[in-house]
Amino acid sequence: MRTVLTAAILAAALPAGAAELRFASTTDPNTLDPNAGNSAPVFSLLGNVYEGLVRRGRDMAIEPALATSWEPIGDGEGWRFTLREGVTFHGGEAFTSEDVVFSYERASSEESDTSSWFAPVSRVEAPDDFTVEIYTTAPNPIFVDSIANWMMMDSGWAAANDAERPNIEQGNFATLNANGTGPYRVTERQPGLRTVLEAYDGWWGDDRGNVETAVFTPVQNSATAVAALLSGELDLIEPVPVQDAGRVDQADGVSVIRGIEARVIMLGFPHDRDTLYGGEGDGNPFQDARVRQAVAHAVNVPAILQTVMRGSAEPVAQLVSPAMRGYTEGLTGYDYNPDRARELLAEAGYADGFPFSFRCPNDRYLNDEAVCTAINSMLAQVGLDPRFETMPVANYWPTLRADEHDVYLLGWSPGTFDAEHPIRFLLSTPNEEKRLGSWNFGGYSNARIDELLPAIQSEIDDTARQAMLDEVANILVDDAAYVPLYVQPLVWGVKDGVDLVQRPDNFLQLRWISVNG
Amino acid sequence: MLAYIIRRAFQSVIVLLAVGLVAFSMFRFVGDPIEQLLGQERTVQDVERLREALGLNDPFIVQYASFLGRALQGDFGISYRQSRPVADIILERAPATLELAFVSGFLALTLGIALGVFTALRRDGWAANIIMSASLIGVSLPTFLIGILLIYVFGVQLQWLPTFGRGEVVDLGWWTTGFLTASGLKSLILPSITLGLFQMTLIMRLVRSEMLEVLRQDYVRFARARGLSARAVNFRHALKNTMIPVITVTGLQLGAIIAFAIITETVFQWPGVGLLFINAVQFVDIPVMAAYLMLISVMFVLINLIVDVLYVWVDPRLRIDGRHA
Amino acid sequence: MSDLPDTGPAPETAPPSRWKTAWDSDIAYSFRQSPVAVIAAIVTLILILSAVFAPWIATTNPFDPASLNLMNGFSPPGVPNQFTGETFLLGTDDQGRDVFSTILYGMRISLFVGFMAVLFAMVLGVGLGLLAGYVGGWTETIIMRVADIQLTLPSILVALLIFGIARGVIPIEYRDQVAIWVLILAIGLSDWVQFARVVRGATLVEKNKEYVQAARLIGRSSWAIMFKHILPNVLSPVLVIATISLALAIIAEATLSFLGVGAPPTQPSLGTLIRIGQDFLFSGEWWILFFPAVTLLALALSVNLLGDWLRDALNPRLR
Amino acid sequence: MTTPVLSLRDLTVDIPTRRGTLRPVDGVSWDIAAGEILGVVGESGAGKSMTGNAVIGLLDPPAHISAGEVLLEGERIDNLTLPQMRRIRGKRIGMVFQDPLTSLNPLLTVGEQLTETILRHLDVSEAEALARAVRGLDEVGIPAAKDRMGAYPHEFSGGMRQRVVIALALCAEPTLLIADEPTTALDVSVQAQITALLKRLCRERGMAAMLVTHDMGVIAETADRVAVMYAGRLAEIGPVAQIIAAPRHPYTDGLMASTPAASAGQARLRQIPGAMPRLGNLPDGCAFHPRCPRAQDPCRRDPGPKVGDSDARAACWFPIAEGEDAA
Amino acid sequence: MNLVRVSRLSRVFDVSKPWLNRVIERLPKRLLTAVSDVSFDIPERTTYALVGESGSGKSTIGKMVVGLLRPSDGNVEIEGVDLATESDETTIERIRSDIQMIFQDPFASLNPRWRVGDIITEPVAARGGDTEGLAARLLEQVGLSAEDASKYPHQFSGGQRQRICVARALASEPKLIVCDEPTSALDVSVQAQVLNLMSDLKDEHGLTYLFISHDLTVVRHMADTIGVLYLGRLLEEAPPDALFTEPAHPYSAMLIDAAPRLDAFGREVVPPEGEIPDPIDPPTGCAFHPRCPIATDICKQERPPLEAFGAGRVACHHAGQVRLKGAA
Repeated sequence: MRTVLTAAILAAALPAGAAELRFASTTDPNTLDPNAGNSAPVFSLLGNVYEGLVRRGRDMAIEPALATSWEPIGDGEGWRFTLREGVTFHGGEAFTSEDVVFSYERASSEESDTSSWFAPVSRVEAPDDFTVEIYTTAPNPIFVDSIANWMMMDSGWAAANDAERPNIEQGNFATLNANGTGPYRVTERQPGLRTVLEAYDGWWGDDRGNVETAVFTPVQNSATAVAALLSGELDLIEPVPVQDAGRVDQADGVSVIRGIEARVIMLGFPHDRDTLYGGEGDGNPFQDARVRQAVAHAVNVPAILQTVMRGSAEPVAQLVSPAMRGYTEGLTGYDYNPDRARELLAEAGYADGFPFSFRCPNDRYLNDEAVCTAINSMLAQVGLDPRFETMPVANYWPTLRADEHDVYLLGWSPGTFDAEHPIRFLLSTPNEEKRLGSWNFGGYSNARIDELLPAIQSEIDDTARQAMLDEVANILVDDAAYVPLYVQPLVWGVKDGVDLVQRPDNFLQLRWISVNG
Repeated sequence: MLAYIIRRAFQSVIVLLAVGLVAFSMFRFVGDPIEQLLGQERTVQDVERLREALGLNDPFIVQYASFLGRALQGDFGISYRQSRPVADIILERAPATLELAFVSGFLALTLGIALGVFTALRRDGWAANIIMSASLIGVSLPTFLIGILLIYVFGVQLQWLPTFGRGEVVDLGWWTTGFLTASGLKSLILPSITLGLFQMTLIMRLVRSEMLEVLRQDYVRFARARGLSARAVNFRHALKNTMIPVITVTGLQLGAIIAFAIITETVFQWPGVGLLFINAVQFVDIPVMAAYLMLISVMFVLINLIVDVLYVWVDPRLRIDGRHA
Repeated sequence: MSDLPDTGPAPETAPPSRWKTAWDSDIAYSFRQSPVAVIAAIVTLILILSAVFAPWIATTNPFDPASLNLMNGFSPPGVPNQFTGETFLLGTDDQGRDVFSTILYGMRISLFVGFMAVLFAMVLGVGLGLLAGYVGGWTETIIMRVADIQLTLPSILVALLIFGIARGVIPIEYRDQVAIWVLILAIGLSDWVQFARVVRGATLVEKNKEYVQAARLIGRSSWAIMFKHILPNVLSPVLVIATISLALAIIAEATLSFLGVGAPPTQPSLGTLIRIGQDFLFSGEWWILFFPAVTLLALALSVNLLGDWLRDALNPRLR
Repeated sequence: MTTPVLSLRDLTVDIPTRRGTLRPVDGVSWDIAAGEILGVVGESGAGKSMTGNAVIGLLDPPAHISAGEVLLEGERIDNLTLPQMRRIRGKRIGMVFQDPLTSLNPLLTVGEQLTETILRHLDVSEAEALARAVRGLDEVGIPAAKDRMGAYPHEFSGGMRQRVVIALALCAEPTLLIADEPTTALDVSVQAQITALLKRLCRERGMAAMLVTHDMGVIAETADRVAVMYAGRLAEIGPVAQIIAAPRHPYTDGLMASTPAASAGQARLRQIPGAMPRLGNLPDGCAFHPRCPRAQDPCRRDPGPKVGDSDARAACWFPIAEGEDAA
Repeated sequence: MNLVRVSRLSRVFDVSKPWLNRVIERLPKRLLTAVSDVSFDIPERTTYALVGESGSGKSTIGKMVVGLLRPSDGNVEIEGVDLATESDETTIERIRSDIQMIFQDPFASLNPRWRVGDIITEPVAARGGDTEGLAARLLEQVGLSAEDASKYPHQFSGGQRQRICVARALASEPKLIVCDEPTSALDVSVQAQVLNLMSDLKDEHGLTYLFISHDLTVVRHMADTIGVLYLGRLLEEAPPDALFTEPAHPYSAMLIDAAPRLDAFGREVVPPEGEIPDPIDPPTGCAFHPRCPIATDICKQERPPLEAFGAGRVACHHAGQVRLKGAA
């Protein structure tokens, strides 16, 4: 009797017959603790296991998840969430406001890697079991957007397993185990080797495909992953190297799904140095906007996209991709114009060029080294003298942070999927206390942008807010503070018969996958 | 013998300490672990707190001393990347590497010795010459390229063999083995060829030259002069004597197999300690790197010790202690 | 007291020219008799010469970033590029570099790194081996234990270590010029042990020979005995090892480049080219991997074959 | 007349090299009867060891027998296949090499090396082979032979090792023994022991022996007949007493005269000028003529004719007559 | 006048296992006494020969005389100077240039990578002397031609090489030449040439030889005085004729009897008993007693001193009581 019942439920939950999905990605999430790792691989995997109050739909729009609705409290004092009833964790406990408060305390704790999300929050209250009120220090129109990856944990489970706080350095029970409310639960976890997810029958939602079991294997070497996909050992890989996309597309039984990612690749400049790090003699030519504009004109982005990126990426003139909220429409950047670049250099007094350091990571972004090698040639072609160097990201960030750089390559993916995010991290004058400009390695400083940022953050009216974002975007172009190059492409390889949804945040939602045949 | 082992062990400890020191001093240049541990939205306070918690603010020598102190108790610390005890991780990964190294070493040894003997006995034959020349291809291409080519041919084009990983493994207590499943065995083929090819060539060439040397010895002549069969002369007399120098070099080569496993494991995504190490370098996971290096050194020292014992076992001239003819 | 045919004094006729003597020597004869060695030598010579004269042979200078046109990228061998219409004999790579020219220049780097690394390892290893073998005692113990430690650390790790340190220590303005030297140091340091071991062994044999005693007798310094008397007599095995090490060093350079710590991407060596090329193995641009790989194979194989022949030729016991 | 144990008929060994063919053994003929010891004497390069190796078929390629015959008890053995030859080596011809230290496999016990040889050639049980091995060791004068079976070669002294080598060569009871410089590496007192042992064994077993050495003194004390070789050719052969008392070939004469003992009391030794020619550079005619005080025109054209009878003969144009002073 | 004076010379080699092995395996220290309390003098322009079997310490004495080895005890004086204790550099240099050595192996004693001319003149060149025409002159003196100076050693036969060694030994115009088995690697006919050459040179240059050999006949031919060594001890010292006709020590007699002789064909030798004992653990008393046909109890207990006897000296409790078996 019981078996029959289970089978009936299963049949209802999984429309087209249970299927197994074997998928691979380059990076294994370093933890299963949603507060111990603030990175895309962690959220991508855990997004199938844990849920937040809100989530992003297929189009990236915020939609209800564990909260069925929300509304501002008063005049921007905070937000009130109404929780979904009848939700149970994988362990069987019911989900209530107590868990939300616990999850807030955990995620915003000192030990947490996600505490910055809660910087605007002053307090969290739970008036009843299914209502939660989150108060912010200032009106915060994008707060709901910023917590899409804030995952709800079971307070009882955490207490029972001594995992009430995340522990990045030592690890704890939550590092290897997960207990969420999401459509999949983790049944096996071997870090770096294999993670098995199985469909959770008690999930509250119904928007799901037929993947019963999903086996995740990290495969660092993308070429190996491609080989495994081609030989049928894997059903889905992410990413397919752009140069292999054509081959994969042509191969029998597999195809490529392309999209654009949230990540914008750009060049950064040393704005606040008196002398160049890799230069000779005094002075910093990059403080002259004409020099930066010359660089922008010198880089032949279409050619890079055509060859190195195989036509898979889109050029961009601002720091966010068109899929992000707050994207400025109709903005044009600098075209490829080497003559103009030479003119600008001559105007600035550097007709003969000058030496400077040009640094790039070689294991961080898609084809980063090849892109930089191409840029290096292009800079040399307008008479500049870059001293080009690439290194693993493990060395790259420390050197950037130690200010050992002139021109450098940077990719930025806004965690909030909002144009405000890069302004806060990349364009604000660096300020440790206010946690501003923490990735603004060049020390770019513009009073108008510093003034606009708080206004953008608290403006509730979308039109007014967009106007301010547009203004910042235009300042960026005029000033050539950074040279945005392109939006990094998303290229997944799948076996035929696998239907899926590819979102710009590169998260893999198993519930949207159906395996046919 | 005992004195020998004690002296060896003493030297080994010094070697281990030196390796540890060298390794540890190297880590400071690999990068900053904090960058890999915290996400892009972390704050300066987060960084500082974590640095302090990980002991990264201590002077280098203090870090080394505390690492050594704990290592002596079998505690290699907690992996930065996985937030788990390094000892657990290494134990978990070791079977994969050891099985791969074992199969490669076995291939290298058996094929190396067999082909070495063959080419020595048929010194001027065309087959021997072809084997000798062809074997050089094995040492004339980088390991990673051989791996990639094997994957391309046997994995992608012919689709005969798996391209990555260990296949299905069976748990035997804390040990996991790929020997008991068909997919596990199939998965072993390409990586072990890739890893063993180079060593096989070296062993084969060494066996050949030592064998040629031994075949010229008086006692082989004398064995021939006594009318012993070709089999007895070549194997009972010549091969056994050939093994003495071969054992030493082979020991070193087997040690090298484990070291070379880094590249093979990277190419084949073989979930062993070599891959673990490369990941650790990528993520600046200092405790894992340190433990790996110590492990390699210990293995090397052990292999050396085994070689020495074998040496004595094979060669009766070394067995006499105190007696004098 | 050997009863074998005497190979001693040669009959004295008119003193032959130096060239004639060399041509007549046993080594030269065994060389002429070995078609494999002759072919290997020819291939090696062609490769070395084309590397040395790369600037005159190559159609472009791939190390000059200003001369590259990215749009030439991925041109197949002998087929005009779809955008620029230019044709390249062996095609172009992802940066639009002519593969033929890049191979020539890359081989220059590979050979330079190989030669210098072996030279470095040889000087260090031979020096220490001589010292250990001749002086003995504590000097020997320390040198040989250091060699043990060296063997414990896989060469790749040694190279990574040196790379890391160099990056931390060397100022940026020198780093580009120095990168190659760091590579040489890294490969050389991981290779000196076998020279030291062999030379030490040979020195132990030589130092008990009577010509050394004769030199000691007249009061020659240890220094003079080591370098003037013993050194020339231990060089044959060193030569063999050096040849084989050259092939190994070229491959080590390729492996390091594969791990991303080799030659800078703007001055690709053969190894860097292979690393770049292997990204395009599945995508159809086979020539980016194929030609450099074949060149590397040809180079390493012919050097190895030469070393192989040399080992047999210089080993009188196998004659 | 009984068949000799070993007969060489114009035995010639060639080594093809790139500078032409070397001929280390050139037309050597002699017989050795059962129980007889033939001493083969000559300086380095004379071809004496090569002759021994040719008899037992152990020439290192490319050296090979290019002409002539080797007959063992009347039966030709120089044209046998390798497996056939292996049945003869050890079984019918025993061989002893110069250096007892390197002749024994260091990794096998003396007993193992003995029994493997016995089992190879004799159809006996393992126990019987063991017993025979012990007897063999006992016979060559190894004390406590039974206990020493499990000993390794390095545990024996030089003289004892050579005794073991002799036991090994004789354990399958061959009819011919070839001893190649068996005492050269030994001290004088031990050398005397080994020569005495060889003499005794040959006599007891009625075994023919070919004793190769460069030491005329050893021959004088051990051999029944002596063959003097020079540059691959047989210079002179005959009974020991006759050769020593009245050598006919000037080389034999010079060889004996240049040993210091022969010149006892004289201020200067009698020396043969020059050195033995290289094989690749043999003079025409008699190979000894450039060093020979008696050489005349015919010597430079042709090798010396054989003089004397089949028992004692020399190859010389101008042999020394009995009682004549050679110098 | 004595050019060389060797007094109470001893040399001990430590052949023990490493310290740790001895501690764990409870092994004693193993000392090999290669030379034990040997004294002799060599008058100027004479040849003193040391004869003995392997392990008798003859080469060790030779090396101590030329200064290649330091004595453990006792000393060697050359022209009244002990090189081991002398501190004056010019005296050391002077004495050193007065000593030369000729080795056994003509193949190993010439550096194969050097030209013959350089080899011969090295003893002079190393001291900064004038080498103009020296090589040619020396080569001709030893019966080779001046053109040979530009050749390499491998182009010569064994006998020719030994001549080159002699030439090198003569280069620095020494007074003493220590010859360590100079002809034992040579063929008999060549040996005669080299020995004759050495005799001629001795007269021409007024040389003194310390001649080391295992070959009794060679020694008998060359020496003015012969010292017989056994296990590092000097057992007997006598002029050759006296030694060979009436050896006073049983060991000397045994050696002479055992040596094969040309004129003794058909002789049935009763070979000597036993072999040379282990020098690490030599017999008590007289080292020869276990093999001695006339040994008595005293021989086992007391080491006999070397005392004058007949024309020479002998170290035997029963000196002169043996007879040779064969007639000399």
